[in-house]
Amino acid sequence: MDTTPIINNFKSEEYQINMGPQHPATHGVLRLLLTIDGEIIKKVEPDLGYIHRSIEKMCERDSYQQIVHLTDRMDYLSSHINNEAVCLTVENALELEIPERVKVIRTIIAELTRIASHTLWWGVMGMDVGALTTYFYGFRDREMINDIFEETCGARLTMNYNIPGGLMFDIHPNFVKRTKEFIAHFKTKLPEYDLLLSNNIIFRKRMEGIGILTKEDAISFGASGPVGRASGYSCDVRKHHSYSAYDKVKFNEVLKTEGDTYSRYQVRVLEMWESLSIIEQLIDNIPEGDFFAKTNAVIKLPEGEYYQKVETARGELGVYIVSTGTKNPYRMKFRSPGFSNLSLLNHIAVGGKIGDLVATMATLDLVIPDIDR
Amino acid sequence: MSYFSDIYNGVKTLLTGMSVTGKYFLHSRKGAITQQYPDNRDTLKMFDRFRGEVVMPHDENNEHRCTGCQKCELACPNGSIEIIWDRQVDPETGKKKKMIDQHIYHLGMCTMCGLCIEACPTDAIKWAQNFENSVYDRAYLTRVLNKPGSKLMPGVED
Amino acid sequence: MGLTKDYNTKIMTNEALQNLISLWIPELEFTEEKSQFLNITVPPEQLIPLMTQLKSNSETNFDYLFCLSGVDWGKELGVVYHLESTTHRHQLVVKVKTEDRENPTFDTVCKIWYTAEFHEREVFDFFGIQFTNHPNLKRLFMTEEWDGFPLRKDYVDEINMIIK
Amino acid sequence: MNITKNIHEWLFSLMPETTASIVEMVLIAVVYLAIFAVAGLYLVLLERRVAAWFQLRLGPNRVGYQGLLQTMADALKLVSKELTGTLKADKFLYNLAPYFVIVTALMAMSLFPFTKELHAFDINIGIFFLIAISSIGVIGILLAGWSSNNKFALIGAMRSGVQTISYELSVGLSLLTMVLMTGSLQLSQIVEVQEKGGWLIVQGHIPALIAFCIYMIAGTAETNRAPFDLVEAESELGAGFHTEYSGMKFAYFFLAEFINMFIIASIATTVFFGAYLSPFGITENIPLLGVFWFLGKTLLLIFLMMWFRWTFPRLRIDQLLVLEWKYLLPLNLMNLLLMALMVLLGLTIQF
Repeated sequence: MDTTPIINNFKSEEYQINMGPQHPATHGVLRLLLTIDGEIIKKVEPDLGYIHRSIEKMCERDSYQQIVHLTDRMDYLSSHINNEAVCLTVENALELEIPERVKVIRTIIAELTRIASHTLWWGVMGMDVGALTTYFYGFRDREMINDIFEETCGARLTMNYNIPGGLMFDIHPNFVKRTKEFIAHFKTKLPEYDLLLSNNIIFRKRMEGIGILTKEDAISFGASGPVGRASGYSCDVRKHHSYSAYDKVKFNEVLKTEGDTYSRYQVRVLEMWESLSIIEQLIDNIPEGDFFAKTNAVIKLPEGEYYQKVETARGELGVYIVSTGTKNPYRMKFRSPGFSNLSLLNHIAVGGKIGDLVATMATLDLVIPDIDR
Repeated sequence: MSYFSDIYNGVKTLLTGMSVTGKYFLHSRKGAITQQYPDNRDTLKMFDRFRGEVVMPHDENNEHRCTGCQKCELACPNGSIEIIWDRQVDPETGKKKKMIDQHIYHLGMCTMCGLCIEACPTDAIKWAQNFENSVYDRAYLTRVLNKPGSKLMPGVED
Repeated sequence: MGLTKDYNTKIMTNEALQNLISLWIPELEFTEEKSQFLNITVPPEQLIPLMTQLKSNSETNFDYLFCLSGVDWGKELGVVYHLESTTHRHQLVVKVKTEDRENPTFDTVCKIWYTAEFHEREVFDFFGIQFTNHPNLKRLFMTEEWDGFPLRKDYVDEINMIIK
Repeated sequence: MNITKNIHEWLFSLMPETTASIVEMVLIAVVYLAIFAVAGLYLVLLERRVAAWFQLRLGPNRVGYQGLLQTMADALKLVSKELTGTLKADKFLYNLAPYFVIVTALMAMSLFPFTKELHAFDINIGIFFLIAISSIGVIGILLAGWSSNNKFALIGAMRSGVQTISYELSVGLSLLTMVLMTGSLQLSQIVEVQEKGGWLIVQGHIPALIAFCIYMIAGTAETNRAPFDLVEAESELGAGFHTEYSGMKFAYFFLAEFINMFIIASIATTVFFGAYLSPFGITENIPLLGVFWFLGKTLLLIFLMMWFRWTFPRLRIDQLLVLEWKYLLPLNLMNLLLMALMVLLGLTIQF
């Protein structure tokens, strides 16, 4: 059942090809309708909705505690940060005073999530350009983080560790020890990432100078996260609209100016170093105290509109809640980073080859449930 | 001359890459990161907070702690918990009291969010670390958590 | 790397913004109640002039449309634009509403911000709001033959929707 | 070699001369086929295990001791699988393609000198024949991609055509560089030269080394393996030319890839590393050990190709051509001149 009408007005050399929904490079169920001339991409048209679950509609019937676990299923690679976004919105709306301990733990876990997401991305990135071994090296390091999560939160991916007001339970006694072990381990492995892939001549030739996104276009397309920062667009929400404990730590916003695929790659690898340094600054300084602030069993947000943005591993996640004072949100909207990042794919992939499209798409780091909410 | 220096540098980066994988190849004897799952069943222990499935612990007298307050049912986002209850006369006090008949848990609908366990005021339900949840028939995924003939542990109140 | 930046600088306060914008187009509704941003409600026909001005004026320079959401306010349908300036770092919310639920139509802003193209398709998909001059206005997530607009409050689907 | 001699005499005593020689040829062919089918299977297993070790995994280790029967089981599975195909495929070509690939792969096998005696087919244009045969395989790939009525497969096939035509040149020229030293295309002659004067890679030192590097790169490209696996390019084209093949027809492609890898490594062994000759002649007295040395060297080179595969990312199609036409070909031509000069001036190292 093809629902997309065939676009005519082809030139005689052009043909159309379906990349996805089952295709190794689309990482999920994204369908790209490519118009190709030989190997040259003429047009990329994404077709979405294969796993749309209408989370926004489901939110309208759920209580605020219940909404949090739905956000796990959006961008599953930064599920903790998604949870945090909803919780922060609710907490800001209720004007709750959040204990320092919660803020610090949230920040540490968010940064661990970011590293986990980036290591997975790094592995898959290598696989997309044909170096299959990177996948396993990336997963080796991610596995350690997942173990930390599992010990503390009980789940490896869809953690649901945040509740409006704080955390579901305190960190596990082993948390600090394991995190330090991970930092020590990862500091020896991260240079290998560069040796194996970043400096590799084939990889660099593949990545440099393709998929170029200028700063103006990046802003206009709403690119965020590493995609925006690789174009020289300072868009780190952690810096510009600081939340949790990010105002207490020192870290650099990684900025590149080339805007090509390789600089997007570099931004992510360098961001892992920054995340490590954030965790290092915080891990010894987790303040004592409560791990949650008391809330009512039934949370009712005061009437009004609330917006909160956070920086997920993919970019800026916005949560927009319209409340009418009841226990459910009247309208809930997630502004997902992947959605905006996907919208610029056509812009930067046209003129490249099929191989370029795959590399470009890999550096956009699309997670389809994030787009298909 | 940049032609030749390009070749030289290119080959050098390739060899560095090969040295990384080569190092792992040589250490492959001890370095496998994978687990041989069904074989290591005996030693494989999940973390104590691992969310496998919701269970209701019973003590040796076949008594549980569920008062039938239905807070878990309300907290569940997916409707995976259903509590069938009625009012029965408590033999000790002689008053009518809410008693659970069946605490039904649909594992197939559960998203392991943990809200029910947070919501439970009497710690009647908790996480089990069992992860081998696959069954041949979907009907097996619907479980009655309280054992037949079980009753409320004395002294547990809302 | 190595770029020292002064984060969290706001050049214009909400008040100054309000004064400036009300000079351009007089009949705008401003409110700061129940929201952390300055809200502007604009009549549909004034949307494009206002948005163009907001983007191009060097004092406002709202070049980043970070969220575009459709909202069903019960009686009215509307679109909420969240804007931010990447140079001045001030934020603004623009709302546009219509009471026509049968055939709600606004002008597209995707010539001003490219990102609006996808977001407007999403709004069309879920709220049935038409955007004139949109280059490719068709269903984004739902199938072409889907009946109704799911995020509207009066949408009913007895099979797929579980009401608690 | 007594057994072969006995069989030979027994056959000729049994039937007339022509029939006997035909029967003999068929027998040899069957033996070779059997050996290389099994060799192909075990190369698959080797690849999987080596890949696993590179990737911190264990690899298949369940079927048989350390997974030794794994590929046998896989082959059995593939045999029993349904053969599916696309509706509008060109049925004749679609069915022909896998045989094209596997037959050419097996044909090249007969030429290699495993020991001095164990040498099925020694013709005077040996290397020329090998190059010719190994480039026929691409026709099979082109047919497969063309006939299966799938755009992804077609892109893969076209890439394959471009790639093989380009890299054929480098393989040929780098082997030609070595032929300058031997003065013969016949494989037995080439080995003889090495028996007298040391392995060719030592004899020819610098140009031979360059030729070897170029040969390995081009050879990897010739077999369509990573980093030159644009034909399959699983992250771009799904599976490339064999997307629409299943069951045993797919297995033919799969097996042919590994046998081709063996062929490329065997040619390198024969031309650069003295085929069955032992290093410094340590086992010269036991000619049967030649098989061991031949296979040992070949496996080492195969391991090198696997190492490439599990380390490097894939090239893009235009970079593939740039590498060939802008780097390998000019270098190769220079190298050929250098070698010619060296041979002319007698600068080769002779033991």
